Amino acid sequence: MTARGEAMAPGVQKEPSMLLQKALIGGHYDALARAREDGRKVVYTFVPGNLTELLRSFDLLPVLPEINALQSAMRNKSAGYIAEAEKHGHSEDVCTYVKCDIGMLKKGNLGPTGQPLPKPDLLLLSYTGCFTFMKWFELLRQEYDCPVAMLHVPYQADGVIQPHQRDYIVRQLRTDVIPMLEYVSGRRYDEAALQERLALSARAEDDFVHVLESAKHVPSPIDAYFGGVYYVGPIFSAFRGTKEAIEYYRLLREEVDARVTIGAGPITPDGPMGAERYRLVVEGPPNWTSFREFWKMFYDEGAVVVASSYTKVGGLYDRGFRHEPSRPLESLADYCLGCYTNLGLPSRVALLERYVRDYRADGFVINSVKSCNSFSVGQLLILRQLEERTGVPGGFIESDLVDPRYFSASNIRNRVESYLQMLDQKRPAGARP
Amino acid sequence: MNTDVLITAGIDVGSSAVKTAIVRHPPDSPPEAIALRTDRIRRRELRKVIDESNAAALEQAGLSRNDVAYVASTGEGELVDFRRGHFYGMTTHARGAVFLMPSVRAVLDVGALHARALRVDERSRVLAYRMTNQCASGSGQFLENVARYLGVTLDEVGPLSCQATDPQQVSSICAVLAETDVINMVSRGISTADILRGIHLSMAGRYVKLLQAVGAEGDVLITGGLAADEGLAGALRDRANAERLAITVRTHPQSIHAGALGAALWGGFRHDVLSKRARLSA
Amino acid sequence: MTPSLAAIVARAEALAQDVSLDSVRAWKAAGRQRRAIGHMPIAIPRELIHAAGMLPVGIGGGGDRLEIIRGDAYFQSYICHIPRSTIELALSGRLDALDGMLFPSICDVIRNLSGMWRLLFPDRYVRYVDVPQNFDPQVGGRFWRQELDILRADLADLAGRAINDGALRASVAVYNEQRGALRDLYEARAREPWRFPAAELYQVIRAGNLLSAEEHSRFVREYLREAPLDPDRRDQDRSRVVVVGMFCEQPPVGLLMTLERAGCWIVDDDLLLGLRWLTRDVPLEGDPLDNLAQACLTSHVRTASMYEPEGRRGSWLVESVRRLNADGVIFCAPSFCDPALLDQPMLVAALDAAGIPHTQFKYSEDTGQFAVIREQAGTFSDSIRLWSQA
Amino acid sequence: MTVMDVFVGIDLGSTTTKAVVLDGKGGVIGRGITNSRSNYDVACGIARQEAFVAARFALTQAALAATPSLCDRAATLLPALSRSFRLQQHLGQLDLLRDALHRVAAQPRYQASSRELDGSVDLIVDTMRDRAPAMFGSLSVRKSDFFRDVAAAEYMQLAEERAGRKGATFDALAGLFDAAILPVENTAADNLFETHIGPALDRVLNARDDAAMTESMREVVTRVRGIDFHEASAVGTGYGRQRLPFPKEQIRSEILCHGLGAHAMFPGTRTVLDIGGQDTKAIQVDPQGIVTSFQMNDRCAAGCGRYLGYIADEMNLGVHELGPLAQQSRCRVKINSTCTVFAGAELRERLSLGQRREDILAGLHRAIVLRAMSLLARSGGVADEFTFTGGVARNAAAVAALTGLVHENYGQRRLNISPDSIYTGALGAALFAQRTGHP
Ligand SMILES: Nc1ncnc2c1ncn2[C@@H]1O[C@H](COP(=O)(O)OP(=O)(O)O)[C@@H](O)[C@H]1O
Ligand SMILES: Nc1ncnc2c1ncn2[C@@H]1O[C@H](COP(=O)(O)OP(=O)(O)O)[C@@H](O)[C@H]1O
Ligand code: SF4
Ligand code: SF4
Ligand code: SF4
Repeated sequence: MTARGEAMAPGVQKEPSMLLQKALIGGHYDALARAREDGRKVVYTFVPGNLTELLRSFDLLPVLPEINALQSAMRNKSAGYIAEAEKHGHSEDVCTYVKCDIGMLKKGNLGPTGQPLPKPDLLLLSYTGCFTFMKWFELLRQEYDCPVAMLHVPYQADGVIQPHQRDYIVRQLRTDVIPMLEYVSGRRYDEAALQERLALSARAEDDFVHVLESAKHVPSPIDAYFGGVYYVGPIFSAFRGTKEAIEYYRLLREEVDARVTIGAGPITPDGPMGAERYRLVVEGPPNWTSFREFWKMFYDEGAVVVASSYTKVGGLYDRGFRHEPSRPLESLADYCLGCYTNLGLPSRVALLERYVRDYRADGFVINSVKSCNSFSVGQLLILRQLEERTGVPGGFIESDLVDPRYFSASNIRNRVESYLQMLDQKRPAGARP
Repeated sequence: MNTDVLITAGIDVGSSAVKTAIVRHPPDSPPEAIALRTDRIRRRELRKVIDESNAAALEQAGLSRNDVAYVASTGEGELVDFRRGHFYGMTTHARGAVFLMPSVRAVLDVGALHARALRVDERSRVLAYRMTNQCASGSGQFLENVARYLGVTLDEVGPLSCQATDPQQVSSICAVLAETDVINMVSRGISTADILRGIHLSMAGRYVKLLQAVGAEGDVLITGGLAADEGLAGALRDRANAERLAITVRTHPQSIHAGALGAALWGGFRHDVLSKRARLSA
Repeated sequence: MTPSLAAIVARAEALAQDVSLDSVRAWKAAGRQRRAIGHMPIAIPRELIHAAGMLPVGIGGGGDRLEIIRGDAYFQSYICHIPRSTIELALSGRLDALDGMLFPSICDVIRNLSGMWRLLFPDRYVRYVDVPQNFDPQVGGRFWRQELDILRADLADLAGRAINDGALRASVAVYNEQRGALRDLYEARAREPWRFPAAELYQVIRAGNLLSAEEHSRFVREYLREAPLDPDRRDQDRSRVVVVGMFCEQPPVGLLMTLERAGCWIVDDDLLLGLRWLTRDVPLEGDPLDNLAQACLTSHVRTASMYEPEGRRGSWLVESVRRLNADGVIFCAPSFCDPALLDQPMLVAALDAAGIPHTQFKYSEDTGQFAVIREQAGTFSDSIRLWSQA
Repeated sequence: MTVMDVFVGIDLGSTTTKAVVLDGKGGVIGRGITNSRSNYDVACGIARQEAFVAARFALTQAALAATPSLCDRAATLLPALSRSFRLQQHLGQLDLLRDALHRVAAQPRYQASSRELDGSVDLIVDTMRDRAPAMFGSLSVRKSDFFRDVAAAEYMQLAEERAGRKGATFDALAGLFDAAILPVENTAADNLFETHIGPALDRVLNARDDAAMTESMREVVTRVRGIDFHEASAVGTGYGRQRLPFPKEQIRSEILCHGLGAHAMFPGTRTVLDIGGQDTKAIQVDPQGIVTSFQMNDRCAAGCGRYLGYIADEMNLGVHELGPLAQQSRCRVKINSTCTVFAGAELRERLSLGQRREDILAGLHRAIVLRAMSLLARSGGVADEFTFTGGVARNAAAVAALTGLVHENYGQRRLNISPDSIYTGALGAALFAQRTGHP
């Protein structure tokens, strides 16, 4: 979800927003390492459907285990963690985020930055868009023996939020989640504080959407997938509802606008990207263990991702959703319901179809990860449906999130290469190179 | 021969060889193996191989069929129609291994199609196990195929592998497609020893994972068809060191027969239980 | 085997292999305007379908005989087998007898499968049935009742007739009867497993996926009466095991036979939970839909797909092992089944703490090679047998 | 000297390497194939050379056909010439083999018996030489096009006959061959048209041919020999394409090449299935031969040609014998193992249970075809027309099983199989070469 600016080749100039993003995320790990000293309480929760504003309003620090897992993978630590978890009886077949997290815990719970992670005071099981979440925190509960608050978010099978679904979430917030947060933090629920946070969120969300939509320009100033994972970092994790996030997205917006003005493309780990040759939409999460190598397969060929579904797992802001101070709990409920993996397949297809058209994509690629049934089941049908609806050919890659055993570089390169050559061949004569 | 002493036989039917053990159980000293055989099947009729193996083992022990009080089968033992009981492979390998080497606390049984890691206690009870699944990558058969392509016999594999100076990684994991890699290596002039070591190392990599998964510690005995392959044992030591797995890889000249021995030993145990029962009911 | 038992077994076998739903077609043809609604393995209130005069049909995959031709087109290799066989059945027209399909929330695979159904069969009725994971009557209960209201209205639409409380109450009674028969069968089997070979028992129960509840209750009762009369079935020196993990994709019968041949008596399992979802009868007095909704919150089977608010996942397993006087537990889960496989470490920890032996392996509904499973189960039962005497 | 522009496509497959030569107008004038089991560069060189040889034969034929005085005689002469040429080539390789065998026999591990071995080797190779003309006779059918296969079969048979009890045992002789054949394959034999065609022609022209005709014949051959092929452009593809000595722009994905090649052979093609040695591809193409979607399997041997190859080895059969046997089955067995190696074990087990070879084989063919069906499904199904390529398309049982399943699941489809289907990828590559070569 969020990656820190580690992937840059030496000598490549970093943009200020990159440095800030890195500092933000690093700062959060520092705060976590100090949490016990500072007397702050820690809540573990998941990215999709996270209730950061609510947690912050109780002055609680969120820990997002998915992010620890992917950060560990980018630092080549995941393989060892997964092996550790498998040694403790976790199956080879299941989501590798879970195993990476459990393995990290078993090996002393040092976070990706090498600093110790605090134990949770509460596991906030925001059960949104993925069944594995439930098992994950059930497993953690066994390790930590701490309280769990369950927030069951119903599935948007029909593509619309039904009133009884929203009502169900709000009731759970009132009767289970908020009382538990009060108990853990020792504070009363303060709706005004929450509203203030929600207002801050909405401001960052505006700039974030502006950045995502800048990819409609040709050439696109951003890579909305490989670059996008850096952009979503703050807003999908611990920084929603903070001033820092507002600052970051403002800065990012300015940089992106500046590139649009001069017609420049995205910045890659090897510096500014060469001529834009292919515009792609990508569905599915990236691979983290060989993230840079994976990205390079694309930018070396002049392929830029103009829109991705992965940058929507923490909310579909570009489809109009904003956190609303005027209906605090209801808008948190709508936020949870609207996360990408909580959408029915027909909605996902419709969304991707729009992206292909609105962002004038030459093609779309699905990166299907072994770990994630929530994302992956049905992707082959999505591929067929999109091809039919848009007339644009799709490519299909298989890899995994944080298990390097399932990233076969030669295989993936072969597929990417074949796919891009296929797009070339499809171009009407005289079209762009 | 004095047949007052209990004699049992164990027959381990594998997919590439039949192993037979005859064990004597003196009343006041530990049991001892008095005949051990391995007969490779080589596309022959299995039932015949079994009968021959048994007959030859009896001959070796100077006994006749009637001297054997309990015949126990293990492995694919359905075809041993003269058996009295059957024990499953891991049960017998554990027993055989601890019998051969009492300090053993884990067993790695490498057969033609599967490899199994077992953690056992001092009484050879299986505490945990892991098996490879339905993919033959890294199996004994794989090694056998590679040897065939390299034009070396199975007995040469181990010594050759130990002479390697610059082991070569095998890139594809598929047991069948890896042959292409092997052939390519040969044509690139890479020595047979280095190729074999590479294969051994990649197999050992898988086995170390199995051993890790069962939580193996201390002495680990390799049993099964590959038990005599020093190259594999060496590679396993290398891998275990690299993974900082606290095990000592042990080999034993008779550990190819661990399954058959284990079956014969358990046969002795069951025989006692059954006789006791018979006496009680009489 | 007595002739009547042989007939029961033959019928059960035939129904278990009826992947083309011939029996459902026959049922529909036997009356005017008859409709059938399919559903995936767990948590579906079949009473509602019944009360609308329709036939609930449990879809449990394609078994080991179905060749998958087009089903693979939609699923990567690392996804379990049941969705591909289910899609294969649908694409090949074998499920044409169904007038609608319900997908309960079992896991992400089934959840997404519901969306695939919508895309592939836009003119058929599909509904994702979101089972609550909050068991407070005012919160989860309220939500579930609202879900059921929607379902009731939809089903009434499909059936062309309203589902009134009287009809629903009558249906609940019919299903209470079936629940009772199944409970009795499981209890009898736990006492004397040799009288009810696992594969046979499984197929007799599986018939309930296709038969009407009334008929299935009779069928089960008949079996319960006949099976113990077979004089050839005798107790043997085997270990008593509880098998866990088979709640969704069903194992091939060969696997169940293999477990028994390898020296195990199965004394409890989680097969076919869709037919055994509620562990107690649903009260007949009061609002029947409220009763149904409530029963689902308070007396559903414990399984990996349902949240355990108390965090007592392992203890119920330990309790049932003790209650059934079992020697150990076999975890037998479909490959790539996240719920079952993620559940295991928690259950294992509890068993270890209680000193209960266990072993585990994976299958797929079309597994044909049982050598490895036999080896593992055999070693497991060997160790229980040999070491209990040692 | 005439200069002729040609375009070359090379498909470096895992099992075989194929080359196709196109003339300036895009017509196929030559095809060449060799075993890839050796050095990639060499394989590529040999395939190309073979294709050029074939091209020259084609040109010779065209020239003869265009000369009225020669066209009658050409009909019998040309096939004889070709056989004679092949024989010449074969003899050259036998010489190489003899040398290599002696070299191996001189190694220390054979020290004790090197004299016996040398003697046996000479005896065997002499016999092989003696028998060679018959093998290239007008009526004979060779089991394989590859020297390795042909020589191995003969050598092993002779070795078995000649094996002594001591020294030159069968095992030792077989060991020699396994070690010697690799360097032979890895030597780009001097088999150029230019060198061999002269002696070959001399051998076929006989006294009955009148001098004038002989003369004009020689003249045609000399003219063709003199043509200077100018490789206007070459494109490489296939499994090992990254290792081809070509710049990046001249390398195309095998998927695209297969699609285009299949389209060129059968313009109605919409779906292509290629089952090669180490990978299987299902490809959908549009009416222009442009790939619109594809799926491939290249990690696991089960489902690729190697699966059948492995089974053939297990049964001591040649791959070409499997299909006909399987077709004799009356009651197919369901194979339970997925893995190739396990399937091999299952085969042995079933045979030992007394099940019929052909029934088991039918099951194995069914298994590989079912995998292909699932790949096809994933690529988008089977549209009309359907073209089947790759080595396995030569297997009649696989074709029959595939046809049946396609028919049942997708309806009536026209199935195209070309005897040259193994060259599909190389043809596509050559067509790409033609596109890039022409401004
Ligand atoms: N002397 C040997 N040296 C090296 N490997 C051997 C030797 N003998 C057997 N093997 C290997 O052992 C495997 C067979 O092991 P075995 O335990 O006999 O299997 P199974 O019990 O299934 O027959 C063969 O595939 C071969 O790789
Ligand atoms: N004459 C034949 N009859 C039947 N099968 C064949 C024949 N020739 C080759 N094959 C099969 O085709 C496979 C090789 O296919 P090929 O297309 O040459 O592979 P690649 O392109 O990967 O080199 C072999 O493994 C074998 O199974
Ligand atoms: S299954 Fe997917 S959404 Fe769920 S935890 Fe794993 S990666 Fe995240
Ligand atoms: S990858 Fe190779 S060894 Fe593994 S299952 Fe496939 S064929 Fe067998
Ligand atoms: S078998 Fe497991 S993973 Fe598959 S659909 Fe059922 S519950 Fe989900």
